[in-house]
Amino acid sequence: MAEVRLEGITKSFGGKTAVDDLNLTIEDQEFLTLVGPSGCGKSTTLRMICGLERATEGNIFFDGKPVSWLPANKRDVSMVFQSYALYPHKTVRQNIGFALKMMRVPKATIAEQVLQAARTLDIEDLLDRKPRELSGGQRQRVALGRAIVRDAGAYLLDEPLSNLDAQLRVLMRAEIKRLHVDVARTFIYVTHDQVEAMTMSDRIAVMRDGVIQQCATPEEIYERPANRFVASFMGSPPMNFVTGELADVNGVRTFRSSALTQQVHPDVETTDPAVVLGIRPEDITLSTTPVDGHQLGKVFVSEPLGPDVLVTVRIEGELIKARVPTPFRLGHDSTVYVGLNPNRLHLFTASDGTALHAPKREERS
Amino acid sequence: MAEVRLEGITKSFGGKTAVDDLNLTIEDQEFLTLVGPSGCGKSTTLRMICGLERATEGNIFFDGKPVSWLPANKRDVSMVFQSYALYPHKTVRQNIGFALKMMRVPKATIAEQVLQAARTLDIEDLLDRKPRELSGGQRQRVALGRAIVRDAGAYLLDEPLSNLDAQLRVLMRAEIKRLHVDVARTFIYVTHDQVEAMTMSDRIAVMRDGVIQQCATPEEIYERPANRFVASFMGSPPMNFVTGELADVNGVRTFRSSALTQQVHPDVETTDPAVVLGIRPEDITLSTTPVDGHQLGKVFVSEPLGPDVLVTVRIEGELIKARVPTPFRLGHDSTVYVGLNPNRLHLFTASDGTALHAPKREERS
Amino acid sequence: MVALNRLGFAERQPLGDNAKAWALNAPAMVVIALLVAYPIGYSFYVSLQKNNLKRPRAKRFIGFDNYKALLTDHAFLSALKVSALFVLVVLGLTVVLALILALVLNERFRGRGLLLSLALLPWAMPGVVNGLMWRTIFDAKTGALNGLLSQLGVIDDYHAWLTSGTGAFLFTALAQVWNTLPFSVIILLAGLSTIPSELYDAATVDRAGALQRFGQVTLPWLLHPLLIVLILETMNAFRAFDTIYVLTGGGPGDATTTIALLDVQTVLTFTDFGLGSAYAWVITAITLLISVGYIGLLYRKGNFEV
Amino acid sequence: MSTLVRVPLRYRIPWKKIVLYVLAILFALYLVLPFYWIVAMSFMHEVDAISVPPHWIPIHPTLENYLGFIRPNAAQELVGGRAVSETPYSLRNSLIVATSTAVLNLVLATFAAYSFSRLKFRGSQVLLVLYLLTRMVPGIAIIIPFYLLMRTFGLLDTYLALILSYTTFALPITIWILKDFFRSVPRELEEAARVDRCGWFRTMWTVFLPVAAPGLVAAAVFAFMTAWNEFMFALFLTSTKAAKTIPVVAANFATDFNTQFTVMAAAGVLAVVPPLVLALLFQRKLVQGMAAGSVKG
Amino acid sequence: ACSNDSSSGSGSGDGSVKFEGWDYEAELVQQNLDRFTTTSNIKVNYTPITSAQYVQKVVAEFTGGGGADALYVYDDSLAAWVDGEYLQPLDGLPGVDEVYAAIYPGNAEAMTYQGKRYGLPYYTDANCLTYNTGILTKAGITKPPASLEELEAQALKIKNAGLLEYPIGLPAQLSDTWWSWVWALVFGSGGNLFDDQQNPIMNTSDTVTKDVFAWLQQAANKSKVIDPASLQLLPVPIDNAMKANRYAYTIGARYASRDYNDPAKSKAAGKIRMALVPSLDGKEHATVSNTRMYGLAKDTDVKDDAFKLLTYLGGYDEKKQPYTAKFWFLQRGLGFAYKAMGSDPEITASLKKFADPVVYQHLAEIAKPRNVLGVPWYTEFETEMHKVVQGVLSNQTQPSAAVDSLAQTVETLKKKYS
Ligand SMILES: Nc1ncnc2c1ncn2[C@@H]1O[C@H](COP(=O)(O)OP(=O)(O)OP(=O)(O)O)[C@@H](O)[C@H]1O
Ligand SMILES: Nc1ncnc2c1ncn2[C@@H]1O[C@H](COP(=O)(O)OP(=O)(O)OP(=O)(O)O)[C@@H](O)[C@H]1O
Ligand SMILES: [Mg+2]
Ligand SMILES: [Mg+2]
Repeated sequence: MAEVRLEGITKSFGGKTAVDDLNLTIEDQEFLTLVGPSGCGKSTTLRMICGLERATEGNIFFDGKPVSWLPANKRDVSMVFQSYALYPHKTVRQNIGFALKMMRVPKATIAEQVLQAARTLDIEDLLDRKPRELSGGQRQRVALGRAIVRDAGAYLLDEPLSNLDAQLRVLMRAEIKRLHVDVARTFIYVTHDQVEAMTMSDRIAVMRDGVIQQCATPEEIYERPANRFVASFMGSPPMNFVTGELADVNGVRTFRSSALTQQVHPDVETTDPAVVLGIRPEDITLSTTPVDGHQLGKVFVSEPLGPDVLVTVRIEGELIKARVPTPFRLGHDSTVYVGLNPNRLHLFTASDGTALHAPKREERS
Repeated sequence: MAEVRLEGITKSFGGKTAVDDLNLTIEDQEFLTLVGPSGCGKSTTLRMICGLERATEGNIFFDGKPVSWLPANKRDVSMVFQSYALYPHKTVRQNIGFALKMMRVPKATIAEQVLQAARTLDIEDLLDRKPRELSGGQRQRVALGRAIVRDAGAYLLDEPLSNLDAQLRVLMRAEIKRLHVDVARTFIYVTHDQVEAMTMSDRIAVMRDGVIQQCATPEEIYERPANRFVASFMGSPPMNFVTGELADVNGVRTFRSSALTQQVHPDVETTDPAVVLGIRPEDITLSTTPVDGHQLGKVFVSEPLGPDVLVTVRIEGELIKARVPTPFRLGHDSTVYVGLNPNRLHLFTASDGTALHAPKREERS
Repeated sequence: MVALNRLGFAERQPLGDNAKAWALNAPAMVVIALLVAYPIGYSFYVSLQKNNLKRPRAKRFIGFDNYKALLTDHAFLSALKVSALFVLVVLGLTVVLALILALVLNERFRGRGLLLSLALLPWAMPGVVNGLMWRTIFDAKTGALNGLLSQLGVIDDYHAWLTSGTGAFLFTALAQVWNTLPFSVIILLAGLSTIPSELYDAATVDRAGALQRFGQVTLPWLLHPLLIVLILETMNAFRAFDTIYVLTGGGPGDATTTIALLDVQTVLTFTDFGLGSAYAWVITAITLLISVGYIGLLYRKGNFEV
Repeated sequence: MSTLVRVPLRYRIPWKKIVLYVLAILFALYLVLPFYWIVAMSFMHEVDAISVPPHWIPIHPTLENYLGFIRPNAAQELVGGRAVSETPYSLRNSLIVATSTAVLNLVLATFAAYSFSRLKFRGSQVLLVLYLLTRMVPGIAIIIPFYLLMRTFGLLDTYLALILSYTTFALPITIWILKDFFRSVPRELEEAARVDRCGWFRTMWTVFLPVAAPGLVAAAVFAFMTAWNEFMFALFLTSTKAAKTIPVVAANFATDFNTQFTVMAAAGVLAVVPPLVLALLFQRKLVQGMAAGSVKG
Repeated sequence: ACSNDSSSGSGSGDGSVKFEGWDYEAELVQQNLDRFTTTSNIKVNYTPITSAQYVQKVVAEFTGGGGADALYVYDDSLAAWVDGEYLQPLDGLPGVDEVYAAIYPGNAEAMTYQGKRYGLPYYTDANCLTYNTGILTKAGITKPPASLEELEAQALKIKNAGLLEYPIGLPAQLSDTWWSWVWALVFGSGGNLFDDQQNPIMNTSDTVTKDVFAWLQQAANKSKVIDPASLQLLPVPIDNAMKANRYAYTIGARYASRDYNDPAKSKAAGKIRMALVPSLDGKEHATVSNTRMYGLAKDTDVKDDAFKLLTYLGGYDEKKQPYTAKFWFLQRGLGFAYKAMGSDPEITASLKKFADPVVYQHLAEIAKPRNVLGVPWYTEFETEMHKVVQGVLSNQTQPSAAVDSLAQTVETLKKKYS
């Protein structure tokens, strides 16, 4: 369809603000992913776009036209509800085909499209069951099927894959992506799965407490988080943070804390020297032998993650997590030397966490 | 409590078998994770253990005593329902405290424990709301709180973290693990998150179509999958499979297919030479220069996954996925040389997918 | 979004909840207003009159004199007492029995459909047949109850069950309960069927026994159906007329003369429309008061959304 | 786990089933016994019906009481000869009136009840009580003005008069019943339907009402029964077999002089058959359960 | 005359006569009316109304302005309906004087209000003592009692013989029909409750009421010959009990004997006889009668035709015969107001099947109507009286207190209606 524009959208539930002065434009045919902690207002935002909830303040525009007063059934959007909202009295077939039926699509076409969708979702043999006879994941797939089977101006998907196994999720992800390409419509997607967010989106909007913290491409979000919250939110295991101060040591701009001393990019400017250093676990290298510029630490615990190992290292009382390739064989209290990739450091003000310097995207050696 | 033993448990829903002749013993204080594709019978199994569903056949024993006829409220198990099943007429506080109230715990203790649980779950300020006024993730946390606040002989958790963001999920995982250690009871856990399954469990049971495929420690499952299904199911992105045959080439046991020729472990024995070779993406290395034993391929597509890149390589018509560290800069159709880690190859019969040789757990070089 | 554009939608504010609500209520309100507003107003007006059809020419407006007279009207006060007791007994029995029966019917067992239909039976029977039935059952000379009990050896002789005040009262109440049971059962049963079964699952896992499940899950969900049952059954018990009239005619003496009986007698037998309407309005006021009480007690508690 | 498993429970006595069946049987007896007496009487000759001790099973069973309804001339000798001939018509009338009342009621009440269950508006509680109020004024007080009203509309002795009056009686309670059941339909369902491009009416018709079926059936049964056995208004508003309902006709079997017990009993038995058949047809809906499996959370 | 448009006025609009009655034998009524229509060419639109609600519905119709042209009238309702201006007097219309001259004075009195005549007789009945000769014979009793004392003694004899626990049954459940047997007992002993100015005399000049009450109390509580179950018995159950040989005596309408003696309906068929109502002294005898009549609506548009119908039903036909009255007696044994009919052989032949024509005739002659039917408070009084009598029967009220309370009630009611 359509560009979806939210202007100063605020939604309060009896005094509690769920979404706060949200401004966001989702381009035509864009795939935007909304992420954020539980309860930050993602579903509420979708519901407002959809027309199920009326914004307390602000306006919503589709293609520049205000739709605030347009009821959901006239908005031409399709939605997967976080809670599925399947029609309990209808079979899976009828559930999926319902919207098509409402759009007066010929019966034969409906049957075909429903079958097609069901095949995609691998629920072909469940078509004649009622929702209560399905497993959780099967229900979720029906909900997804209901949304994707039809043609709509915008597709709003609220955690549509959360109850599926990894395999299926990968497949479904691909299907959704394919649909996005095929129909060339606007997609707004909510997920808690970072891989999903990173791989599928044109842009990611990170929300917190009803406020958008950053809205940018996946790379940008990952590489240049706008603030400490975004930095900590994206990436799993999350970024390490060390509080310290910025100083010039021997003419070299240096970050100093009780645990770490680390050269930083000379361009970083700040009035307040109190800063926080951020470094992602995968940007840390561990070696058993001393390396120049590496800090001495002790292994605290290591957790295998399949292909990698997550090693928590204690450096002077600070705990730092590093993600290193399997195998990693050092036990508790073994000595390691910790190196931070200087090109991938992040600095934030200690006061409000704003990024001081979003380092250019540089290659790890 | 208690060792939970399932003996020949079968559950049919009007002709359709959801769980098929399941035999499983969960040791006292064990943390067992059930995984499997959507609809494979995980929830049904939990519900039977819990006493909400009566097995069509077979018996369930707690500590060696049959409980098939014991109603759920006498079984002393606690459960997180996949669908939450919150009491809509009760506040969050009452929801969480309900089981305690039923157990006649003094009011003050209840209040305290509920508060404690709510703090753990970060839903302290929602205690006086009704479920209706919560976001999806908040509801899920209430459901979790309801289960963990009480003391029970066994804890059954059905995808308790599926709707939480990554951060919170990590925290909650830790809390659940801590609870497991603290109360020293049996935990049966269902999840679709492999990290969860791998990191939390003492053992993992992989189900498919109501049948347990393998029940073993996470390492074993990952390293020595009992069959092709388990191998493909665990690990994301999944293992690559190449169909071919086993032959002795120059006295060396070799796997051969149109695309690949690969030396394998000499001990592998099979009557039928038709086999499938499995290799995990992270066990593949790519290089731009020819290496001995590596096969020539072309980059098909590469997807960034944050710290890694998933590269799909085409070798003679076969598509193979490799997971390599960021950065990976080759574009479509670039030539690469693909190397498989010979110690981490998996072989399965082509006929029924049984593992031919579960290679010893060996280190990657 | 083609369709959307074609609509050329302007910013048009749809109806607010208030307007929508009134619009939705309009049909019902119109029908009710059209049909009962006049009769109700008229009857209130009549209640302010001296208006006995036997003396049409003596008709005049007397304000609240009819009501004032009630305060000292011995028949009225005694009827009020009888009615209150009757309501209490009938309501109590009906609610308890209906609840149990509804709970039974909410389970799966062989013959449930049959029992459900049977539960509707008393409702389907025309009043006169019903009256005849009770009369022939309680009859002192040829009654079925006497027959049954004496054949069972419980009694030696045929009893006249309705000749003592208490007997008459209790047996009438029993017959009334039989008659009003179906309504309550249906409402409560339908109420029960709205309770998601997973809540019972959750409660069972939370170690709630059957009784606690009832108290903690069933009851809160049933509060509103129960409210309806309470209101309607109170109303019915206050207006109970047919059964009492047929069985005892209000006797012996005044033992079963309820206010409704008195009202019907006043209007239809004595043709005193003025006084009769006043009685009716007193009944209305009392039931309204009680209903508002119930509402105050239960409405909010049961008012949750799923 | 201390409370767990004290006895081997392999062959537990199914107490729940036992209690259930005992209760079911007791209730069935309580409900049926009085009625059984009517049924028995309807197959007896007048003399046997009043014999002492009573014959629980008709000793000289006869169909005469019923046959009269089919061949009215045979009923000449009876007290309610005309009533006998009117009985089949009155059954038809009752069925039409009761069904129409139920339908009309459902339609009107659905709108109103929806507003109470879904919309927040000023004065909703007052309006609810007001509805009740209209129902609280005893019929005896309004029957005469009601009669006059119907006369003015020229509706005496028509179905419409009865349908309208019963609708007004049943409507307030129907609204109360429905509002309650509507509340238990998850809002999300309605929302899903809206997203699936249904307008309000469509949503109601295709999603909302089917899910609320138990409530609708309960309300319909209520309205139907209200109309089915109402006597007083039917008596006043009708006078011929064109609109007389079964309660009015059944009353004709009793006069000051005599009561034709057995024929009245037969009429009574006939009168309960249609509602019971309907009940049997709809009972599944009534107990179907509402929204199982539809929403998570 | 389609009833659907009955709203258009009091008449049916098409010239037919709208005729209403309670639903006694509606089919027979219709037959009889059909005969009238064939002979007179006047169409009659007949609507039977459930007897229990007859009065109410007629009231509603007249209040609403849609009453019938001709209709049945209870003697109890006459005054109210005249005052309500539903009915018009028949004085001066052809044949009315003739009819009034031919009927028993009691019936004529009952149809007259404030000096005007309002009805032609439909039927009438008088109360009698009904007894079961079968039981009496078994107890060795050959003659029915003449006095109340005798009645009690005979009953006691039956009781002592173990034939019946309670030989006397009376319909004493509250209802809104009148208790004829109380009036019959009072009138039977020559008493009355009221004087001609409708002043209560039961507690002053006339002691009969009190004595009758005393007898009732004694028979119910001392000798226990009156069935205590009477308090829950309406006339119909009493009839059933009589038919089932469960009572030896009752006091009620003569009419009932026909049913009692019908072998198709009664096990006591052939054994039931009627006698004069026993009195205190056993010598003086009288009884109470009721009269049901055909009335003419005040606002009728078809007065002539309606009156022709009235005449057909309640008056003489061309052959100077009360055709319909005779029809009713022969068909159903309804009592007649015409003195002459008592000697009609056809009638006596039919009568013999269930009663002694002499006694039957005698009762009609000595019967008088209640003299308070014209007061507006009569119904209230009657209702109150039932409760008082229940009190007497159940030994909760003493006879003197009972009569005092009755008088008191009258005063209160009079005040209320003043
Ligand atoms: N009431 C029922 N009637 C019929 N089939 C049912 C019923 N409940 C479950 N099933 C079927 O049984 C199988 C197992 O269901 P179950 O809920 O145990 O799956 P699951 O492993 O928990 O899946 P998921 O991960 O999707 O929750 C599914 O195929 C489901 O369709
Ligand atoms: N009806 C309501 N009444 C009050 N508060 C509400 C209501 N609905 C949502 N909220 C609150 O608004 C906030 C945003 O809710 P929303 O459902 O949009 O969260 P979300 O971002 O979708 O979270 P999740 O990932 O857990 O689904 C939450 O804090 C929630 O508690
Ligand atoms: Mg959400
Ligand atoms: Mg599941």
